[in-house]
Amino acid sequence: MSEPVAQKTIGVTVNGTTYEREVEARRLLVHFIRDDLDLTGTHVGCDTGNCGACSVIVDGTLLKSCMMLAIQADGALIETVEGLGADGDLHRLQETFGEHHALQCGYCTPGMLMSAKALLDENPEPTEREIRRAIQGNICRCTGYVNIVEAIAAAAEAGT
Amino acid sequence: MLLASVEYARPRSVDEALSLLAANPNGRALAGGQTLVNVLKARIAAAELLVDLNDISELREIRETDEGLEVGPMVTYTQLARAEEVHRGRPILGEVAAQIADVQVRNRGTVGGNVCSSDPTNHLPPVLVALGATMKVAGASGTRTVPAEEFFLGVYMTAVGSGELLTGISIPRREGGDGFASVTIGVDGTCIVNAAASANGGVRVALGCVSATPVLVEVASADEESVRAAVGAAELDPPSDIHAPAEYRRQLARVVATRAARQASEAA
Amino acid sequence: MKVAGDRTFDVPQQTVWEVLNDPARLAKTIPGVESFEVEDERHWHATSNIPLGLGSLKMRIRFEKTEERPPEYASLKAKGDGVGAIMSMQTQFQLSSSGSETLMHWEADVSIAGPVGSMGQRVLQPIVRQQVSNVLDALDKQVQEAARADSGAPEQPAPSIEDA
Amino acid sequence: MTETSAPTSALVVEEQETRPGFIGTSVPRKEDRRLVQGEGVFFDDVKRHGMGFVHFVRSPYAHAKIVSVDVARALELKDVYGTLTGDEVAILTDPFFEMSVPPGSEIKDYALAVGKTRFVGEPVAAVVAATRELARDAAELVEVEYEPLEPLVDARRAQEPDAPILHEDAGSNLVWEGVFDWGDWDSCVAAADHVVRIKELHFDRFSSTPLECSGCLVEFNRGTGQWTMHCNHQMPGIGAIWMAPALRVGTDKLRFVTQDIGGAFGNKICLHPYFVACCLLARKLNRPVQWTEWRTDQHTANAHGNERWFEDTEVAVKADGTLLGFKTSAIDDCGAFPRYEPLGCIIWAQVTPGCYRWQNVHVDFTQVATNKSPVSPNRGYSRMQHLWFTERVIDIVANELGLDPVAVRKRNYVKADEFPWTTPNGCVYDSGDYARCLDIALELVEHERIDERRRDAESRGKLLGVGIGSTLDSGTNNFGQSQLLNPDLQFSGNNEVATVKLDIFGEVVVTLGTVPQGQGHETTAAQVVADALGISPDEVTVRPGHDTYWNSHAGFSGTYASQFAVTGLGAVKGAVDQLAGEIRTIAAAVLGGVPEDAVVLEGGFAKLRDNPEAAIPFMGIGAIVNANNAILPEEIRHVTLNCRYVYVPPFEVPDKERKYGNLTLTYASQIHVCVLEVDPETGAYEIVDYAAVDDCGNRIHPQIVEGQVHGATAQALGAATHETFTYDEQGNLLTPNFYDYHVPHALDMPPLKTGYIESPSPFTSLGAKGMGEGGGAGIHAVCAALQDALRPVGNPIVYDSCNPPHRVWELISNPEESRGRVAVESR
Repeated sequence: MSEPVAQKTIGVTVNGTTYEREVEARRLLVHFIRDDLDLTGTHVGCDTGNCGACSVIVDGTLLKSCMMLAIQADGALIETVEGLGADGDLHRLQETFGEHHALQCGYCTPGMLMSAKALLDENPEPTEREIRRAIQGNICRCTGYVNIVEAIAAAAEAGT
Repeated sequence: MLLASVEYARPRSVDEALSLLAANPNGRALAGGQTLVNVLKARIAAAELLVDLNDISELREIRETDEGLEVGPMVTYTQLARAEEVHRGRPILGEVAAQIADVQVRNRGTVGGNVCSSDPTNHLPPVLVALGATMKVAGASGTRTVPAEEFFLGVYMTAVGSGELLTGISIPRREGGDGFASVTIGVDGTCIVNAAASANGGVRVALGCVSATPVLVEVASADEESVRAAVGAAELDPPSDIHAPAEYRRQLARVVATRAARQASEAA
Repeated sequence: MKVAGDRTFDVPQQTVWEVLNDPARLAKTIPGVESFEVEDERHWHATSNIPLGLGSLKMRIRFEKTEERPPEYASLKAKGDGVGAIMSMQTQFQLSSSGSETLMHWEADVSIAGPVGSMGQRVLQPIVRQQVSNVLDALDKQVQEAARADSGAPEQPAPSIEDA
Repeated sequence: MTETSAPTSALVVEEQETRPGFIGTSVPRKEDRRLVQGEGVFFDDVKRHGMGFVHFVRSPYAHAKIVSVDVARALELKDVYGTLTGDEVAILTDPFFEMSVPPGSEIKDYALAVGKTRFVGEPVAAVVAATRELARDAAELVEVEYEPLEPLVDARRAQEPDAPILHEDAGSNLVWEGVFDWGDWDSCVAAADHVVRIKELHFDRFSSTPLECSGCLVEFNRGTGQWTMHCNHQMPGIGAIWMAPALRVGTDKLRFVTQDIGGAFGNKICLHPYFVACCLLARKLNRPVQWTEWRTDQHTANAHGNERWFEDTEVAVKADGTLLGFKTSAIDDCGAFPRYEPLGCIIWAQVTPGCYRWQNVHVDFTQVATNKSPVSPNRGYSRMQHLWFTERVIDIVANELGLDPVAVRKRNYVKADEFPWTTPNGCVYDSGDYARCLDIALELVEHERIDERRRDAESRGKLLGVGIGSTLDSGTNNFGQSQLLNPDLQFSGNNEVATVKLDIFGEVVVTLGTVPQGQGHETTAAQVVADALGISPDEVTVRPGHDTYWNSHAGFSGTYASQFAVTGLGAVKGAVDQLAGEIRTIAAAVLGGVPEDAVVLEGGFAKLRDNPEAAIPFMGIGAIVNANNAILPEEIRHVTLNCRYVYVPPFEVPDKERKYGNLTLTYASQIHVCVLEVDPETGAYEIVDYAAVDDCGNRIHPQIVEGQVHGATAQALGAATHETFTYDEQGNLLTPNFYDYHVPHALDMPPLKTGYIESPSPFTSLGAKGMGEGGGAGIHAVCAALQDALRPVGNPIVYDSCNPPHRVWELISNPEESRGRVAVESR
């Protein structure tokens, strides 16, 4: 029988590093990642689950970390933007985002990159429509998405 | 963004979940959290205990039976949109699930959450009503089944009483064709008005966003005139908001009803 | 937002009037009512935990009877303060007899402010209508009980939103 | 030099001449590497030991007396550090400086509501606690007793005798009013063949809603009495001018620090009330305090764009479609407090005639306060409203007189050979070719096939429409225009600062006075420096962000009003040219006392032109001046290799009486064409083709320029189709977050085709023009396309800037209502 708790010590593995922290049951995963783990690449752009700036990959599933409680992530494997590149080398999406000027202020970029990664992981050769559907849950106020869509398409080509 | 204090439990079985909910009348079942967590973030509504259903694997299954489909309430929209069983059995379910919100929400949001939150703008309530689904509601005194058209009681209110849990949704085998149409805020956005239809000789049309709960309109034939007439006869009294004055919703109801009915009869 | 309607009770007008003027009975028509206190015969207040399905909304509600013409007309003001919302309501009802039945015409003007608005205006109107009809159903029960009480029948338990 | 490109096919009209060096090429952005790795530093990423989190208690009423504020229960909560109330603020600070003349100048604006609240969401008290969640818990325990007052929501009612008054001190809801009268309206009416009358047009409230909301981490240094704000304020200069007097300190006590800012678009200029509250709390509690604004807070209580009504417009037109002039009464709604206003009451005059040659303009302009969120500058600030109006006038005139909107525009556009063009109010349009841009845009959407596409749409039950938006982005303000609002304001001209230095190991380091928010200033500044010093941009360090204590800056420093390419890069160019001169001076001496012009800078060396073997690396020159200057001849020991330059554009103080003078230096143009299809049954519509043609003179970094065009277009399309801050009659905002305030996502955006021409500005050092704000061309292109599409169904008039499906359906189902807004008097 699992007893109700108001706080709990949880363990998560983020980008390969394991962390243990005590969290209140009410703490959102995004605040846990940013404030408790100091991984500030994951951002907050709204308070209603619409903007996608907080998108991360939890146990292989792309989700918005502002609509999941940290305590629900106990034992989970989490990928954030900080884990995209490998020892200093940029992920090809990070490269093409730069090459195609797919970012201006860069605030939506981490969430956008995680959505793009999740797309390419399961669909290496997406159509433009599929790319747009994949980032529909990520709001960008700077670029009008034109160059973001191009950058993801370019990364797909580079990867195939 | 900042929730009020709340307790959390993660049961491994339906019985465990039921006893947790029975023990705390202000407890709430937490499914995908794509609505509930937002409500808690806004601190509009308070819950003392969140009973997380994500570890109850039996609620995640989609099964084909002689009668049709058995869909577990913890099945996500993504799961529904991709399941072979759904494509074979009742494809409209997958087509509609694929239109809900965005990838992240579809990955997390569940069928059970969608119907139990009973937000008038949700996609699935009218679909389940049109398809004549039945819902399994479990409680301390055992399990009862409720037809979809009796399941939705109001905004955020369903036949699932306190201490109870939705444990399954039965979708009858397809005999005719199904359809769905909506007008949304932006592409694949929140529905302003939606309609689901199931045609088999006559057509059952369920309208969403025109009342607190889906409005079922049964029409003898799926032709445009009959459907329009039937929707007119339903004397809808839809709510007004910034996206749609009541009069506009009445107009959209006629339009999406006929479009859903047309798709249904063409698919029949 | 304005809501209005008519209700018919199969009891004498005097009985309905008494229920509407009996704070104790009126209290039982408030969704999720937890406590109720009478200041004087014009002012009373309640604390309520209004069930909203996804959770509940705690509110302190103050009532003021603004006008009455026994036994057919009364108007009430209600102001509710909650964490998620601020509610204010102007309501009035008009009673008239038709044979053994009593016809009640009621009108309410409800306005809601605060974070609850931020969760989508789209649901506010249906929610208000829903709560109003719950209140009326509860009122119906109270009227029946009062009638039974008058005829010496046993009281039913106070209603709550689930069975309303 | 023209090129146009579409995502699909790139069509080249002419070859672009290539300039030597890095200017004009799309070098990789310096900012990107940190941002794509999540290693940017935004204000909310900064933490300090023992910091407390601020949560504001906000008014649920649009208009109410504050009877009492009781923080006792909040303070009882464990780990609550303290609170701040309006009463304290009224004692500890002075009201913020107001720019208006009376009555607007009488308005008292404080960091927290004092005595009464004037809009939903207005901060009434603040609580600081150990965690974000706890601060919110405590805020809920603050008991505020309100006495609700009747709210004023409709600006058109503001001056009615029975209208509720927001600011008793001002005596009425009027903030500012003035008459703008240029040319000769009466005689132009007399000369007109037609007078077209338009009863009312409405430009809606919306904002750019930058994805990062506002906030700051404030530290107070008790020893020096100085505050450090790690924040995302986009215009620290004006921030300090507001905050310092209110806090009763000198501006040097306020240190603004920004690195990366998640978009601003003008919406992060009016943060001073929040920042002052945080400064007071940091001092009172003797600990760092951190405030993060949530999305719903930002929508309800921070920065809205100006809402504007245009009443009883008259347009004087010749039979051939020549536009002689217009007359209108504008009512501008600035919300509960003016703050940056009433500047919006004059900023529009930078583009008085739009892209057109009309000479006679009469505008009665009134700005009023209402019980809504205060406004603040918003991308396209104040010009966008006016340009939308001028474009609406063009299409309504064309529609009512049966003229072709393309022909009317071409007839009335300022012609390419007429630049520099002086407008009726003395502004000087520097360069451009609007008609050519229009031709390119029409070509991009295959305008010659439009009838064919109309028929095809009809066959599918759809109504196809095509619409044009032609706007201007006026860049580099002459702040002298503020004197046209308030003769006592001692503002005029403009300035910007940059420093470029050569350090001891030969590093080239640049600081900017600006506060970038995604415009790539680090990159473009490096391009300018690289070309001047003969090195590559990779060898140039540009310090990111802004720090008042290390970036040299001037009174008008900041990132706003489309001016970096002119003022920012103008300053960089000035500073680096100085540095290049100093390097030559040292090299000439060290390389044997040759004349300075014998020295060239190339590949990180100073060389003799005639004998490249004789060369000294920048490192050597840096070392000599910084660490070995005894070897230098006396007369050049003053050289520091640390050069500061202040760019000051050539402006004069405008004529206050006539409201006449040049108000901005450069005018970039945007010509957009939108093709859309309407579903007549639902009013829903889809943009099926879209072209944006931009002319911002010489482009320093084409990719960045095009990115700005994309972004400005997306914001315009959002504003045209969905984005609006709608209030109910109680003054509740009905679109307080992204639930109901729908901003375009990737599926909403149509494929954009872009093109450009380059008309170099004769007035700027690099021939570049400010750009990036855009003029809101897309807003009008959609309105015009809708009006064109709906012609077959009753020919309704599109009178609002925002047209969601329900409004389109209302136009279709009741065209008479909008038709009733226009009348033509023909002589």
